[in-house]
Amino acid sequence: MDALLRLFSLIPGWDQNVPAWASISLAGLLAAGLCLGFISLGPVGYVYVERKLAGFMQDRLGPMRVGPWGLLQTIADTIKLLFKEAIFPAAVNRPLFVVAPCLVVIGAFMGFAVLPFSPTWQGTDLDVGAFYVIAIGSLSTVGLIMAGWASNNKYALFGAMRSAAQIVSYEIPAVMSLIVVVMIAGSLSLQQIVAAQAGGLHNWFLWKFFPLNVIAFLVFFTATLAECNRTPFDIPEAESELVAGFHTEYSGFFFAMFFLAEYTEMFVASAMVSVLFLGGFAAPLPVLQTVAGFDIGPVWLIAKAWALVFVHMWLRWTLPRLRVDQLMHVAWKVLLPIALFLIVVIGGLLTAPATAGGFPWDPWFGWPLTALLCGYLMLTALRAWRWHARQVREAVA
Amino acid sequence: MTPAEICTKLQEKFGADVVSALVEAASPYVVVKTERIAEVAAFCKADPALVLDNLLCLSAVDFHKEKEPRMEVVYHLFSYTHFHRFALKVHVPREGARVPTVEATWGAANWHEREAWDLFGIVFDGHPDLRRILLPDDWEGHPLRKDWTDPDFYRGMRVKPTEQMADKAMKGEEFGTGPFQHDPFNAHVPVSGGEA
Amino acid sequence: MSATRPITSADTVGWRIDDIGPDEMILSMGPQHPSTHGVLRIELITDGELVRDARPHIGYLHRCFEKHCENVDYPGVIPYTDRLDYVASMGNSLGYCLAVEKLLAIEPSPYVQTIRVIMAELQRIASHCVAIGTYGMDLGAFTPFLHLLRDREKILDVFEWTCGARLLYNYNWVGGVSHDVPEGFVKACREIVSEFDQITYPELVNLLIGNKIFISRTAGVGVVSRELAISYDLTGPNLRGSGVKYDLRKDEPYSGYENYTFEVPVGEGQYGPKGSCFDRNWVRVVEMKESARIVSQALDRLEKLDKTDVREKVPKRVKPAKGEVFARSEAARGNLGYYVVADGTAVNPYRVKVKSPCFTAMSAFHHVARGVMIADIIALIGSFDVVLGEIDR
Amino acid sequence: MKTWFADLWSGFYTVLVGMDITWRHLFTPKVVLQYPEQKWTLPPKSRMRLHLKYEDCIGCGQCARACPVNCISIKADKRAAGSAPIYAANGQAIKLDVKVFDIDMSLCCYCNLCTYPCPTDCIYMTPEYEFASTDIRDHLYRFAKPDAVFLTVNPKPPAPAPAPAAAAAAAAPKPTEGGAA
Repeated sequence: MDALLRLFSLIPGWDQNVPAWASISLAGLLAAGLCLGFISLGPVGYVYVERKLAGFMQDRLGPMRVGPWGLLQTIADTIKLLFKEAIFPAAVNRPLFVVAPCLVVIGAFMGFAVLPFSPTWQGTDLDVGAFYVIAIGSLSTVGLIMAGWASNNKYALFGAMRSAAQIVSYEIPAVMSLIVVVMIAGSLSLQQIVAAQAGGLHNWFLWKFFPLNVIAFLVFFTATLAECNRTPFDIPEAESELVAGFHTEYSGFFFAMFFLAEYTEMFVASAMVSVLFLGGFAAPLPVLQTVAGFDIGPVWLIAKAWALVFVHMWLRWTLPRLRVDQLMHVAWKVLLPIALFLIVVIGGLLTAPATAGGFPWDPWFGWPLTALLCGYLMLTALRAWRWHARQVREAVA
Repeated sequence: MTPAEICTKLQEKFGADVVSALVEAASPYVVVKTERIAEVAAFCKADPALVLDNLLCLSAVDFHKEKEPRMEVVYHLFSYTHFHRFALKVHVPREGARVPTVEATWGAANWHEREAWDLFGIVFDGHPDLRRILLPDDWEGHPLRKDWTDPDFYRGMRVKPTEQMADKAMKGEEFGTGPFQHDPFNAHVPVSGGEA
Repeated sequence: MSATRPITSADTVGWRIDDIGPDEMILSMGPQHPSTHGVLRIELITDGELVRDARPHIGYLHRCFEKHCENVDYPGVIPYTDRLDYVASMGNSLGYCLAVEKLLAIEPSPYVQTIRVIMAELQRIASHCVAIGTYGMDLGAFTPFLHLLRDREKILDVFEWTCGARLLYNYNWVGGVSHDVPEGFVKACREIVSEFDQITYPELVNLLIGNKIFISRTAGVGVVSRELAISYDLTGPNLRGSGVKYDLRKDEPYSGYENYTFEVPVGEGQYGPKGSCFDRNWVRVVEMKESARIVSQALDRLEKLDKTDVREKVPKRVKPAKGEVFARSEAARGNLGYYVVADGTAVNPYRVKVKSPCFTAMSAFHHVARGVMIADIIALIGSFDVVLGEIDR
Repeated sequence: MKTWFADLWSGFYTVLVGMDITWRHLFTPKVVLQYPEQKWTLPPKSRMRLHLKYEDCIGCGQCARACPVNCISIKADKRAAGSAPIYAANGQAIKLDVKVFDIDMSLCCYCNLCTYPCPTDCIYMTPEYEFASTDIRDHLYRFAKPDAVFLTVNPKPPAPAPAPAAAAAAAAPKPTEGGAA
């Protein structure tokens, strides 16, 4: 919003002629429009990427028909979904049935208000930004329960109950590991959390108090995974058990809204993880922060968020899903104790003067480990490629 | 144990209730008096020398052309202890057939007996849940009996296989898609045109 | 607990409201449900996520196979047997042919028997690929399913190459097989087997079977005790998962199975009580490996044997004398029994009864399903590996 | 406590192992065939659509008897007395006029049992599989051509060695005319 306001003031005579409230409202509307465009178009990309990834991991090709390499497939699907009839089963509670998907979308959408894309590109820098995202994220639970109840379907009800239990449980480890970051940064404002991580990859909170914060990162990431209802925590939809869970009865546009919300939530959660642990809009190297004088912070944030979205998808196509009691077990008996332990330990370390700024070895681990991970992935990819090439050679021979 | 030994053992225990026996053939069996089959079954499972603890198959056969028409229920047994096989049979009349259930002895008999009831109409006395299993609950008759004839309609739908398209074509009839044509509930469904 | 009230034959439709307790709910799962492996309907009485009682309803796929059999001649039954267990057709027709051969006292030549063994074992691998793959899918893991189907396709390619059909082969005939193996068959099979051993099997074990989530979803769930398994006539991998080391290929060898060395895997209960869903699947996985072993041995044997006409012993007209036979064979899903009665006058079988392994496995379902969770019901159906075509016949 | 840590570690580790496998599969060859553009080369034995070489059919009806689903219907009359003798490709005399030879492919179970008893090998399965239709009646194939001029038929009985014409025809199936049209 600040960036927009500054853009306005570049127009000659704007500041003199337009009252402040008007320009702020206009900037707010424009920002909301930008976000809306982003979240509506984003899923088109995610869905395509997800389907392609799923295909490749399963030795398939994924969508290939509509457009070159199936690029237009999701657009075609979106059009189909928008024009399809929204079927209302006879026994649904109509008002709730309609309101529920809207609520879910609103819950997902409101997270964008505080996501810092750069020091200036941010809806608003709330002092409690971190908690705001978490709080708003659970608004969608209300929508899910509404959807499950209004559908008047036992499977949908099961899905709704499961999702309520799941999201409420996973809030807690998420918040607990969030507290670790907040303690280190000394603020709940997302801008200040990012500012504390500026200056290169080794400054990211991921590598602070190595390896404690890595664990905190994993806990937080797992919890967000669960809050997005993604495999292995996708039990609210669990298509092999509950048909489609809470959105069993939805079709057409309303179903598309659930879909939109799911992918938007995925992006918001991933962006939050990257803000909290991966430096947000801060570049891995300070040199890369600006290109030709322009701050490319948004690019970095989106790239990091997409990388994490990729991990979401990767996990989804790798793992089976947990059972509902095992899900609770993971939340309450695994993640929560770890998070509590981390709070105590890191809180203690922060109060001790010797380690208040982190362990002495912190700057030395980030780069080599990142390089190692990337190198391993590249190497295995290369080996798989070469294996492919050998197969082709043998087939030709 | 060989089939002959099993047969002797059963004859010793049950005397005249073992009606007849065929132990030399490829598939040996004894025929047991119908009323005693549950006891024979329990004995077969409990006796330490037999331990026929597994019911391989329970099948009913309708011999309607024999001199005295009858149905048979055949119990193929197996022992996971001694690895021997044996078969019991009971003869039942074709009308009003009743056989004591062996469900208490072998759990597998539960569904097999339901199937025999469903397809042959043999009532198994004492069965806990004797319902139709394969056919719809409101089906009439027992189709694996040899005197079974297809009904013309089931719930307004034609049951009999429609005459083949070729036969109809030969008679110069319009051949629609079977049940829809004759079904009063589907009378509004137009039979799509087309030339053949 | 009213759920334990004995069910009288009067209430045929299903459970009523007065059958359930105040906190309970009747959940009808299927016949249109993604995980019921066809058209199975299960009525569940649930208390929240817990299942108090379950009652399977079958028959949605009933085609009256046994009535068909009485109206076609003996070779004409074979296409119908293919359609019983449409995932493992080779095993079904093999069982039927063995029964009729026993009735006619025909013994096919060793060459034919070896071909039959190769086909049956390849089919077993293909069938278990589907079983384990769909099981993974039931638990939410989609990827192993397609990896396994990829391998199954290769096997089906070989089948198509040999007999012309991919799914419903009509390959095993009474007294022989329909076609001799084509040129290059042995090499193609060896490639399939080696690829399975080197790539698919380790990947399957690492990706799905060894996964902690998979283990915790399956181990300790749906435990079938040895007694229950025997009493309800569970056979094949379901029985061996409960720890009973019994395999017809080993204990009552047919078609020359005594010539091959292979292990019979049994459930070991690595991660919990013996006889759980994990054990049943573990047995299937190891069985695939053993089948691959049998295939490679049989291929060796096939190369050494003299080629004979595969239809040499096929009778022109199958008309057995009056008699009856009950023959079992180890199909992919368990012991498949055919009870064939011939009346000696007609070219049609007088009566064919199929003891299908899935039918008996499903009949024990309600015992195992009590007290598990809804998600486990799915895991349970999948672990019994039922094919509704065979249950309903 | 020990099992807690062991479970935690095995959970974490097996997830990584699984991710490693799927990561590698991202780069391995794909096994997809894009059907209408790319097509399978079917093996010659493939059992797809039934075809009848009508010229060779002697109307014996053995195929119809062998069919387990009764998808073949044949109607044949005695040839008119005094008409010129005609023969099938393998030298069998055709004594019947085949008036109707219909195969209902919507009933066919593709078991191939009809082809074995055929004395002239005139009915066989072709590897042609693309005959899906929106109208079930299109699956009724009528092979009888009562007014057909039998160009390919020998006017005389052939030399002692019967030509394996049917086998050659099975290897290279020609597109069938006839059918419902």
